[in-house]
Amino acid sequence: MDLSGTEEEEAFRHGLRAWLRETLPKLPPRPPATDWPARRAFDCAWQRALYDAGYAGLHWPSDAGGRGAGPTQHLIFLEETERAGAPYVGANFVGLLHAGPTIAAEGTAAQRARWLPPILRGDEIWCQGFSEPEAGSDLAALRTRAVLDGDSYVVTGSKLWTSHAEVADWCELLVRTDPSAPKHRGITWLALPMDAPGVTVRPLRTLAGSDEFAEVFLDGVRVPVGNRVGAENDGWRVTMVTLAFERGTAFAGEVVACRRTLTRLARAARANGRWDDAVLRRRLGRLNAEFTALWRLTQWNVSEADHAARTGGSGVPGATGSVFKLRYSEARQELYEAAAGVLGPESLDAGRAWTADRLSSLSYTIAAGTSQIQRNVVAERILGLPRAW
Amino acid sequence: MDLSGTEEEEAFRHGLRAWLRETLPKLPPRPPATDWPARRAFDCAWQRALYDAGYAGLHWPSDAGGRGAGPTQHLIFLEETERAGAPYVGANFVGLLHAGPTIAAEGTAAQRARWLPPILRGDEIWCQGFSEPEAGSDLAALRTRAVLDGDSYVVTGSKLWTSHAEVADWCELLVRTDPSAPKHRGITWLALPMDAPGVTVRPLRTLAGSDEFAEVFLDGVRVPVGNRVGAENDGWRVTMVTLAFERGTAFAGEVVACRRTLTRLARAARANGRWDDAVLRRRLGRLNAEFTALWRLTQWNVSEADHAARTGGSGVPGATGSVFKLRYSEARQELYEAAAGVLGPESLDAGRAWTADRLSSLSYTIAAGTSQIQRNVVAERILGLPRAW
Amino acid sequence: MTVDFRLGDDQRALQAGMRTLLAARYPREKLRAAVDAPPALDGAQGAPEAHGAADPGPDRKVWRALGEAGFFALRLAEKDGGSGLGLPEAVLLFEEAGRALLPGPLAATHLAAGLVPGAADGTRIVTALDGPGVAEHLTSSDAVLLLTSDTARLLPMEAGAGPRALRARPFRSVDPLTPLHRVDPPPPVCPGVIDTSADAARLRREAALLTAAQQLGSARGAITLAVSHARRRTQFGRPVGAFQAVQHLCAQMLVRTDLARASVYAASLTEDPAEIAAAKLLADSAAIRNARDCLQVHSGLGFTWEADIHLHLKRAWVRAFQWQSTEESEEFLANELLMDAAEENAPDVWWGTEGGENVLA
Amino acid sequence: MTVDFRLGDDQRALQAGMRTLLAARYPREKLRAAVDAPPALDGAQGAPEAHGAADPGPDRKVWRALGEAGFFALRLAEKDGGSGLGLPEAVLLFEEAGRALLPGPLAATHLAAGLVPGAADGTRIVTALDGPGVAEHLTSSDAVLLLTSDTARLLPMEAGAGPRALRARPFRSVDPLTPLHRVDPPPPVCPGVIDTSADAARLRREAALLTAAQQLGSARGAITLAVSHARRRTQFGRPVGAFQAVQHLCAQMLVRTDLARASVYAASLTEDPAEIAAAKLLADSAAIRNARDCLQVHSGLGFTWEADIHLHLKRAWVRAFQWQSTEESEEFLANELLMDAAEENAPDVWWGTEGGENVLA
Repeated sequence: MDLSGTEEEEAFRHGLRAWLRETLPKLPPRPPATDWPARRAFDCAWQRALYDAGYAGLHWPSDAGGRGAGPTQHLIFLEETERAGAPYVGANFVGLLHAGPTIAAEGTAAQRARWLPPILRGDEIWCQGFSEPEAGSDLAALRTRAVLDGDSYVVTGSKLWTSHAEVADWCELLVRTDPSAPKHRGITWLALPMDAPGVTVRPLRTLAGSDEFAEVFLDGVRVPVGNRVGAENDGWRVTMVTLAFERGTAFAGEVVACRRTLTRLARAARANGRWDDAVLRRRLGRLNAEFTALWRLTQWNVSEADHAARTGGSGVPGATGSVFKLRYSEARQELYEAAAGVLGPESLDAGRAWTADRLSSLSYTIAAGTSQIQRNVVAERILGLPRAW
Repeated sequence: MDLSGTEEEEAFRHGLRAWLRETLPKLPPRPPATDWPARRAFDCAWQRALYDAGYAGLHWPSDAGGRGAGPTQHLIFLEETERAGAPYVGANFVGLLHAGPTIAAEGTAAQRARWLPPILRGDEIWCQGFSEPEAGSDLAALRTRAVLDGDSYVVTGSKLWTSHAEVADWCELLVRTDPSAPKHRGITWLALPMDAPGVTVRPLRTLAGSDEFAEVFLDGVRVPVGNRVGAENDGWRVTMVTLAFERGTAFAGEVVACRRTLTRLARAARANGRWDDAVLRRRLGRLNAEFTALWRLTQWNVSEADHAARTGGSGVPGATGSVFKLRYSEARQELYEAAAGVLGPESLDAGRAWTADRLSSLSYTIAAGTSQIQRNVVAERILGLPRAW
Repeated sequence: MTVDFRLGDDQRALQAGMRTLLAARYPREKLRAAVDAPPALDGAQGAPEAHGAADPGPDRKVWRALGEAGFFALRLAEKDGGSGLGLPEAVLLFEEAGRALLPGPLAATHLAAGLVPGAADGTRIVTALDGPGVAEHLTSSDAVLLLTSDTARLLPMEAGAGPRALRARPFRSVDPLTPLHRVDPPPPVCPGVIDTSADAARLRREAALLTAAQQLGSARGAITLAVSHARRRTQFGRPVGAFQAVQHLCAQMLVRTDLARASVYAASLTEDPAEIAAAKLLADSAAIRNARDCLQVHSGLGFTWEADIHLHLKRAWVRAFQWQSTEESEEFLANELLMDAAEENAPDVWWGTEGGENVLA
Repeated sequence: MTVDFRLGDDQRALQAGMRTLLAARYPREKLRAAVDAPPALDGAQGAPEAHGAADPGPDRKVWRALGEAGFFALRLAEKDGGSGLGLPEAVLLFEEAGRALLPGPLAATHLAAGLVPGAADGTRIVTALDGPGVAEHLTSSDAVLLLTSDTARLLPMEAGAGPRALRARPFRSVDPLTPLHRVDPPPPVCPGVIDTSADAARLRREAALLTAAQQLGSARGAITLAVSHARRRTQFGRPVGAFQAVQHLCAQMLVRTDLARASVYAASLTEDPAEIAAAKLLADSAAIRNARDCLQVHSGLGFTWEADIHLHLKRAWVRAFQWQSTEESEEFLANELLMDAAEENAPDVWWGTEGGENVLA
């Protein structure tokens, strides 16, 4: 057990801090969420700045254009950028954290050369086409069909909860290529160009009133066979790399952010007198413990993944990510309820930025596997209980 | 909707109050829980006093020796006796609330004549032989066998969680008479004389350190066929009357008692300074709301049962009893946690009577159907969701 | 048998009438049209004045229909043009309004019937301000009921004059159909304000109870949504309602709602301040938590603007702060425990280390 | 790569050694024999003196075996006869002790190694009193560590003299293996008391952390019990562990335990007071709630005296009050939030109504 940094790690941290100190003040303000093209431009410019400074694809393997840094260094990167208030990965999220790593792990040399550099440079934006109206937590139920016709797949169906679809160049798409195969078999991973004929994007308004998600309708869209990553009908396994990634370091920055929010809540409560309410104060104290522990659990999971990677394992966190997500998603919802307690009736003001966060937080126990499903995963895969179904 | 009493009900309430005021001061103290024979004598004497005053079997039909009072009058009885601090039904619990009503509803005239009067007079004590090591919440799994041999059933097996077994005269026993019948079929209800050869009672120590429960071992015990209530293999249906009763007014007195406890907790907290802790104080306030509502819900369920009885229904509360029990069992556990908060480290004192109550309360979410099973019942029987299994 | 929570025939008829009225006058399409109208959502993003102008207010046709049906005059004496009914009947109607997500200061206008001309017949909309804080529908109301712990005053207004008269600033309400203003403490002397002889404490209690009834209706509406979804939606090859985890979410929704319902109905009969506080506390929790659980049952499909779940949740958040907050209810109910004189001199065998008698055995 | 929660080889060996020692010296049969011995349970039902005499105290053979294995001297320097190891290693051993339900003032004796002759080698048992309140194993201890927020004093005693020396009264402890005394505030001047130069604040923090480690071990032990029962026990024709409701109880046990474990281990490395408070808070909750959930998974079969679950629960209740209660931890952690200087001048865009930047987007 060790929590101190190596010399190399500390040097990395200090270099990053210096660069952030110099770079961040020069950035323009991030455009509002209602102006997606401007957001895309902002997010891509930030990614380009990271690229130029040598921070792009930090955790990607070096033969994929990354710096081959271990998860710990990646964690330091996420921690420091969040602490410094740097921009979020934003529109580059899917490319850097889902599609990119999938292509790096499963793509051919030509596919890697075609798609990875533009992701790292912030030139091309990816979105994710996994969820469907009938396949939410149950990806095995997905129905979007792809039929091979010459050198292309012809794709018909629709996708839901596709974020940044309106500004994306590519979509990592799961399609069913063998309808007779049982459950998870018969699914294939395709890179869909978003400007292909037959692709229609319709904004999907969330309960927060925002439209960062969309529905994507696919009507006889032709996708070249060369855009397939992995073998036909092997898309489920290919995707698992991505999904497992989602449960790894993905929330590290957010945990740091929640700890900052908690500090601000305490100050706000002291300023408006609510600090005298012991119920609220002690709730904030308990959340302090929870988020401190969630940060340590992130480090733990990352150190396990790092070890696994160095000893020949996959480097991909498994069900321990479910343990983290179960508590994190609820703790973050509790954080917003505590914030409402600090604000009192002022919490009804939707003009404050935090209200959008509060509303978004309602999805945390649902998105990327509902808490109900995560508990099954923990019970069966970690605790070894018999399968429920 | 109406919560005011009729003249007749108010007259009953005042008569009962007067009788309690006169009677209670003359009672000796209840013997300690370690002296079961003395407890039996005390409980039986109290039942005899009720009998002599005309309060025994208040809610039993008049042709069963009862007074044929409706559930509301029964509720008034439970409320007033609890408020006055009268003794509990104690060792007469099973006879008055389970076995008796079952015999009254399903027994022959001869069976009613044999068993009901001694229950009402406090002459005979009954215990319950339902649970088994392999059949806790799942009565369908019960294994105690009964084989017809001439004019007797020969019973072999064991029963668990039998309260007052050591001082009981009779046991309402569920046995399997048809091992090939599926699930709930093939079960028969027998009245077992506890002094029959082959009956062995072994005290079962609970985690509270007390031994009001026992295991009952049955080794070739002969039970006359005439002791069977209802038809052979029809015991499950016969038993449902009893189980459903258990979910009706059974907790009414306890809800009143919990409300009194809450009042005492508030006074104790004010006396020891813990009242200044807003976390604790507001928790007591919320429990006040919960127990007030639980009392109203008890009245609600009782008034529904009363209405059903008068309009030709069974008069037996159904799944609404599960709704009540789900919240009541947890609220009562929360009450004891709040009590621990009032006492602080003093709550570790097992010499206080409340500690035994706190420990007993741990069984409330388990006994008479775990909360998990109750939630299934509510979801399927009230909300009409599809069966889980 | 008198202890009876079942509705009488007249009560059933009233309830059915309200359902019919709402189905005709405020069907789901009307609700959704109001929610999706841009100004209601975005009004406050511009200048405060723009917001004020953009607030469409409650639908005056619906308001008048309610007036004609006797919703506001329900508890006025027959000689005053009312129905002479009581809180139990009012609670039933407010529950239906909550279930249908009907917006507007229903409780305030109901309480103002008899105090403000036109309130009883639904031709005037009356909102309320309970101390300083937040007021709903201030721009579109014709009068404001100003309540403190011991005074009940009235401020009649030209339509749209409320914010100026009370020095109020609009903000963008989290609930798209409940426009809100922050209001400074109203000055003790305020031009145009009329004193009334109404019992302020009683009005505030009744408002809390009627608000609790709306929360109850919302909580019950959320159960209907959740159960219907759980029956219909399949995942992993079966209806999600066949999963024990989903069953248990739904069961707990019913448990907390049945408790809240018993509490609200009982409080409407006894009018006991502690029972009203309990009703508000439990109904607030039921409405908020049921909306949350309903969303969880719906999974991603509930997270859209098109689903009604968020409207239940947001309205429940707004109502939880109205009239009696969770904190106020809990403190009131805690203090009420100390008032129970019957226990003043009760022997304390339960706590004591002496004696074997266990008073809770 | 340095941020690493995995145990080093030496740590694994230490942990395995402790498991082996406990399996040999304090197997379940020994635990159960102690629990079922009548005096330990019923001692205080008679006169206080009888109780004192009946307290068998921790098993001195086990105590000495622990001493020989270096459990108490673990963190003493090698020149002082210790192993020169740190809190991370101590935490691992205390976790094993908690899992095995080993009774006795382990943390106090461990802390007294170097202060009380014989504590390091397990020949003397040292208990502690943290301010006035409740002390464990007072009758059977050879010395008492008296701690306040800024003083650490020692009271050496003849065996059995503790209650008299400190004006303490025994009571029947809810945990059958942890005899407890109520102790009046110890007098400032007390015959026989020795001042020490030890850092009282540090000792109290370390005691809290070592107690948290025992709670963690108990929480993990409860998971093992629950999972093994859920796999074995069948109801309704299948293992109860195949019911989603039971799966979810077990999953939540693991979630809160993994959080507590990360917190306890991290605190042992950083020795940061806030992390120690977090570790105690989370480990207390995990131990208590896991025992409760474990009981629920066991259903009626867990409600017996013969099952070990109640021992976990009762011990967890006792420990939750030792060194740092939930209330103290929460208040400490709340105040720590105000100390975060980095946020002193942070812009408050999140709360403000102006600007579109969402700092948590």
